[in-house]
Amino acid sequence: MDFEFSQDQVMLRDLAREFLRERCTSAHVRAMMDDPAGYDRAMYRQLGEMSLLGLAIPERFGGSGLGMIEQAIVLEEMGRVAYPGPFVPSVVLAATAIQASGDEAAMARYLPGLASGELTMSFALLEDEIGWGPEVVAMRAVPDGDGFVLSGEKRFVPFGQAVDIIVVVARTGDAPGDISLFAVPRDAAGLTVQPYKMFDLNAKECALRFDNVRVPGDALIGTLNGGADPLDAVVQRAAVAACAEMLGCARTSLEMSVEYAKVRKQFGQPIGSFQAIKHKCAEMLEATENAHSATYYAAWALDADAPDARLAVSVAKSFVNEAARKVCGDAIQVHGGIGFTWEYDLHFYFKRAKYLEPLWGDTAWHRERVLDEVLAGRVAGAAR
Amino acid sequence: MDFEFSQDQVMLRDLAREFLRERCTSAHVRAMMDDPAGYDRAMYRQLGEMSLLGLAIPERFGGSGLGMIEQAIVLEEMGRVAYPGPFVPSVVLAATAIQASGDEAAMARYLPGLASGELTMSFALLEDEIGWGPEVVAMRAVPDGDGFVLSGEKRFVPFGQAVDIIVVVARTGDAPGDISLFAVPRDAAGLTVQPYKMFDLNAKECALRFDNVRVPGDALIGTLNGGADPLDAVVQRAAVAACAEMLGCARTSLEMSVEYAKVRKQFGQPIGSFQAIKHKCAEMLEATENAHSATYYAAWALDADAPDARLAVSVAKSFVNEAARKVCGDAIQVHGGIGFTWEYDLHFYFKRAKYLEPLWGDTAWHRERVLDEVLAGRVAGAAR
Amino acid sequence: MDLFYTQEDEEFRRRVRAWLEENLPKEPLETLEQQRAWHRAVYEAGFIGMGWPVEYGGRAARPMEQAIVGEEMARVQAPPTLNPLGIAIVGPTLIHHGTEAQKKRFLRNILTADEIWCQLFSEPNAGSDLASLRTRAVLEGDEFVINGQKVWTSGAHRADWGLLLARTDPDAPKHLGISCILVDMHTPGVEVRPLTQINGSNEFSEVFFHNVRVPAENLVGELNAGWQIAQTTLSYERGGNTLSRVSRYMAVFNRLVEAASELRRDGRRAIDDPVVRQKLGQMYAEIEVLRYGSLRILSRLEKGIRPGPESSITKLYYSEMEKRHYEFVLDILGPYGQLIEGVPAEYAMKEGVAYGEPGSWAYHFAYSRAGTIFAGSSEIQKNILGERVLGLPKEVRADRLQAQQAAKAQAGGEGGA
Amino acid sequence: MDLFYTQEDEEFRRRVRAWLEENLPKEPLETLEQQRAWHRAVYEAGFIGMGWPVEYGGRAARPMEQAIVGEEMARVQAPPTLNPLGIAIVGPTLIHHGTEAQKKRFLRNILTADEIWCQLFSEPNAGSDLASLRTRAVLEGDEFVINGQKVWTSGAHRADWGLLLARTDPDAPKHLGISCILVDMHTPGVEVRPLTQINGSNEFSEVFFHNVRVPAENLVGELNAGWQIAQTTLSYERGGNTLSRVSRYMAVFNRLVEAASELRRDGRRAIDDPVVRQKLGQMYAEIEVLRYGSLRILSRLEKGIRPGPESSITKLYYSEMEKRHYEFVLDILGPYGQLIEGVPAEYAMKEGVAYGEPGSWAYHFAYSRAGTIFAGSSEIQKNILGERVLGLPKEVRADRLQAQQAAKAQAGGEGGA
Repeated sequence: MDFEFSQDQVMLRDLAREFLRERCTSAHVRAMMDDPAGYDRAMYRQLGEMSLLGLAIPERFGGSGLGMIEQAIVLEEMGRVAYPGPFVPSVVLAATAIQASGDEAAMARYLPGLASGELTMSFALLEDEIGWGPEVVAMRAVPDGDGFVLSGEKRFVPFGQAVDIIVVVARTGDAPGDISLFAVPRDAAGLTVQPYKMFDLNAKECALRFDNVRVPGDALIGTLNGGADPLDAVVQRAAVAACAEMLGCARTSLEMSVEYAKVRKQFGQPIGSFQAIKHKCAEMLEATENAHSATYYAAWALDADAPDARLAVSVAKSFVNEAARKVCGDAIQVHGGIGFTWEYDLHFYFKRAKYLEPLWGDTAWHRERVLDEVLAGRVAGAAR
Repeated sequence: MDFEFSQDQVMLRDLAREFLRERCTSAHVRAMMDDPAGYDRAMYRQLGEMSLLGLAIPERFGGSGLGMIEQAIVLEEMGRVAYPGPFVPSVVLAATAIQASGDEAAMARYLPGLASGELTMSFALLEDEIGWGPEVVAMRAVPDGDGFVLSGEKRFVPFGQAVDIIVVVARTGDAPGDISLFAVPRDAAGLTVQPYKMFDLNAKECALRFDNVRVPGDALIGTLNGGADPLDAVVQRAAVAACAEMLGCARTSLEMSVEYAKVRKQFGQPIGSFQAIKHKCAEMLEATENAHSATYYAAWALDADAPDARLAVSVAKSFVNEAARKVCGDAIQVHGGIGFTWEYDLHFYFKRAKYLEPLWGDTAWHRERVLDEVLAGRVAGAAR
Repeated sequence: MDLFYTQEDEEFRRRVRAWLEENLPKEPLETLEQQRAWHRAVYEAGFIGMGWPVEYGGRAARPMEQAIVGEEMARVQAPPTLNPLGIAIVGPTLIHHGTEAQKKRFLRNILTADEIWCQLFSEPNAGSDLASLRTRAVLEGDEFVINGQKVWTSGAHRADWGLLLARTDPDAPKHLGISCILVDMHTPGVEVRPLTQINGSNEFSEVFFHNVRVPAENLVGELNAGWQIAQTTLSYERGGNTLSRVSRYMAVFNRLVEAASELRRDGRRAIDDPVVRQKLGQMYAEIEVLRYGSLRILSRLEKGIRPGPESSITKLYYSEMEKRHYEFVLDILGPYGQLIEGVPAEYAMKEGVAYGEPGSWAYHFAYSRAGTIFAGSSEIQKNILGERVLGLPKEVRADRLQAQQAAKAQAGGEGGA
Repeated sequence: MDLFYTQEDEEFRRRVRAWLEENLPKEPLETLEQQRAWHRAVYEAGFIGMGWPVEYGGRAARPMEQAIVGEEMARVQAPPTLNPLGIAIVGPTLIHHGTEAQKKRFLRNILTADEIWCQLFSEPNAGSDLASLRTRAVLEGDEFVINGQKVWTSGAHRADWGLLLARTDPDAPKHLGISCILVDMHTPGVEVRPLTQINGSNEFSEVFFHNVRVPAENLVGELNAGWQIAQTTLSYERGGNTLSRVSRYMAVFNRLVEAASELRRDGRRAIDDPVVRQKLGQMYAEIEVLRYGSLRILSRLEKGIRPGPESSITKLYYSEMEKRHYEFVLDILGPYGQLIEGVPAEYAMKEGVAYGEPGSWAYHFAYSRAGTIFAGSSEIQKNILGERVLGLPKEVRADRLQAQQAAKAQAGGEGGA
């Protein structure tokens, strides 16, 4: 039993932290808000050079063969600085889908590029309905010669306007679970990108309109109608990735609040000496530390394929959603007016955490799944 | 538009307050905990002599012909001292059922006694299932000659062990709403009383076991299968009555907390000067005052037959449930250890409020009804 | 207790509705000119400053009439009129504390919005602790010379005049050295810098004063009596205008119900999801309770009873409620609630809204975070309720101790315990 | 990070389980004798004081082993062993601060429960502000003479000995005049009066001291060093025993799920009501997070890292959580949750429970209100976290000001600011 990071993990954290602190400054984050791509390609490639992109990619495809814990460590650091870039869409969403598909050819084709940062990808699931299973997929991929034709609209595709290739989930059969994954180049004929503007200006999402987009047969990732399991794997890992990033947002919000409460004076004394502020900060600390435990337990459970892994993911997402909401929100209250200004960076974290909250299952969705798992008896082994 | 009590209402409040403060002392409340009847019959009759029992009973049956507002005023005062007695079962539940049945003979037979306090009654709805409509009633009343035979079990009958007559809701037909009301004397042959002990020792409830209890034809109140409307009226008024009593509990809890916070010293200063305590008291005040507005608006809406009366009842019960939970619970926290002792009276109010919370619809039940009413367009007229 | 509106009130409401049906602009008001025209129409209908005394251009209307106008305007989502601070804050201040000359000079122009006003109170280091403000006004001959900085000034960029709190006696205890002064915002040395908020809007500004010279006759009330004036002003219009807030919340709620009736989540319409329904039921109930509380205050106002510090209950309640409700909104709408541009019409709060403009769910979600900070934070409201309503003892606080020590030192160095 | 238990741990757990299968009492323990027998059996199995050094009767077991025993005991709802305060608080205090003679005299009897201990800390006027305690111990010759009153003493009615905090120097600043003394509860002048709680139970007592004479050799550590000793003691056993708490919560949760699967509400089983399911899902998730946090602390303990003030996070979290969860319990079970006697078996937490006895939902509901008050209220925990973990500045507080003034006065009456 060891809940502490290993030495390698601590080094990884420090590496990521140092790089991001230096490069992903407030000015950079602000510059990317107005940037159509929304990220700095050179900085992203550097992440690849530092082996931060391929952490969870097998060594034979150019990665480090590590896992979710290591990705969570890096994502927490990204949350701490509100890093803008296609890290999650590429190396969590798309890479997980490809790996979970078991499709060796697809792995060989895409993973090395994802690991190096030469290639960026995204993952297109949602259409009109909100949900995280195959049932939300109405868009059809119709066989056409040796390929497929896709028509319809995908929404909320992260960095869909900027990545090279999009893994699209499409319906290929009539049973509820009959979905398949297709790799579609962003510049495919018939594919129109409609960028959104979201509350978090660094959350670059878009709608993708498919008008008879034709893809060859080898665009299929995995087997026909075999998309449900990879989708499930994506949801599991994406939820934990969101937790890690929210945790980072909470940490920075807490730290900024504590620093501010130490120096800001009202009524002749630092506001941190007032119980209203002090106790709020204490609750923020409590929420943040518990969010840490929940996030990394879930990351470990996925890596270890623990019997309670699905439970742990839903425990984490439901808990960290609420914790980050509380911490990032209370940080504004602790700061008062200045925390409400654009010039001050606090809103980066508030917005990023809020952006991540509904994604890959909101609190209510995961609480329902927690109970599902418990009633099905899929709980932690030894302790029950 | 006048949200203030009229002069008559203020006098009524003062009358009830003075009487209850003097007679319903802490010692009395404690004595009644162990009393099998659970109330002082002489004190109850005095309430009748003071015209407090017949407030909502028509003048032609010995009452004052007033309404829910006046009952709420008295109930708030009862909540303030945690009065133990069959006021609600008799003059809210049973009297409402009888009046709403439209049965003049039953009114003439029962209401004068209820108004004077000579007669006490209760109302038996629940069986195994929790709910507040006809669908929870499984117990059958089977026609037998010129009378009916009842068999089954009723639960949570307030003061069922002590009152003279119980209005029993029984099933008399196969359609979901086919229920009827029967007046059953407590000493009827075949009727067994099983007193409960509840968390609030002054909440005298019991289970009633009916083994072929035979009642004559004139035990039927209202028409056969006509019980659904009176039941609905009972739920509406009982919910508001519960709000008023909870409001009283909250008021005393708040007052005791404020007084204690002024005198109790820790760290060399009154605890009420610490923000943790001061702000809690402020929130308790906020909750209590809003509970007042919600309770009396609903009481008025029932009396005035306002278009949003049902909505107002559900607004009030859902809101006051939460407010009283918060205020009475926080009062213990403000008091610290002493608030957790049996000798100190604070737990009277905490327990009474908790007892009332699930009755006649808990928070979730009423929130669902609020939305129902809103989607059906039954909202306050002018303001929408 | 009688919560029906009187026949007179109902009649008045019908008149307001009829007027609105006829006069409500069909298109959004885009230019200042259009806004001025709308303002003037509303003014001429008698719906602005209607509670003011007749001699100053008002109609001495009852609080209920004012509330009905507010409610009806909000119900049809009428465009705001101009000069809200002038009408709600500055006008009443001048009516109570101004000289006859000041009243003549300013009041009518406030009502007509020919001169637009802002309020110059908060400073970077004087937020919750407003009395520690540092902007100085030094009397030189028949002029005040003003230096300092204000912040969170709403509408400063289009204001002609400002109601300023400034320190005029730096040696007095902090509440006693403050004066209330009228400042022409076009005076040389006044600089307005817009301040952008986290939702991208910039209705607030910072205002800088560099040797701004203001005639001494612009002093309101006595010298160094500004704190008292500000306090009465701040409490002057409390409570009576909450019904229009209720109407605004109801309009948002209704739009949310429409969106939730369209939006599918997990295989059903959001409106059919019991967990979503709980949130909607709670929202409506809580808004209704605000309405009940507003009616309660209003019925006291009708009897001439002005609300005291207990009006902090209303502010505390609605600002915290708004925060809770916009979290519900974003819960229910999921990622759609965070879209500013590109949001499908059926889920939009309002269509065609750009980042930084009111009308998106997220804009108002962000704004709900400000409500518990501005105009007295929730912490300040709770202090007021705890100390001034419940009578709880005051905090042991550094500034009070300093004041005590200073007083003691001044009384002569007798020393000791 | 590796959250699997080691093989060694798994093996140890199997042994504990096997032992429990064989030795767990089949019937409730009703007499003190039966309880003593159970205690002795557990002790002889090596499961009591297992973390203590071998020379004092312990086994120097790893924190993980202790946690596993706690977890397994709770899992099967084993009856509690005796002398919990002796083992958790007094023993460790003596091991760290006692004289060799004290260790020899007391430690073994603590482990065997031949002498049962209580803790005499809180007073009516010293709750959160424990250091303001007033019980006096005056050294007269070779005896302390003790006068005063304690409150909230758990298990005092059956205690043979008590660990007392008393004031031995009334002139010193309040934290510096306190000593830690061992008191034979059978000494003349010690009077124990049971205190009934709001759930009808009376596991706590008031303890009165009237000229109670105690040998001076019963002083623990230095004279007037009692505050420091109490602080280290209070933090000594934190964190490592939370897993048994998790097991207890899980047992309650499982029973609640059973009851909710039987109970019908509004036409369906409670367990099928989405709103109830949200509450159950939240409860389970929050208990799991406590488990994760406990494992995190435990893994630090395994490395020899003792938790510092951040262990207040655990106390704050589980006590507030318990309050929330029992509200959920009563929400879900409706009026059935408030029945103490007469509750149908299918909805009962435990059958045949009388008012004042553990085992009804309402008993534990009430108890959940105490958790945020006792053993350092939530307010105190937040102060600790704010000041000692986050480093926020201390409050301006009357007792501190008095201490400062006293110090200043003592330094000589130089007076002035």
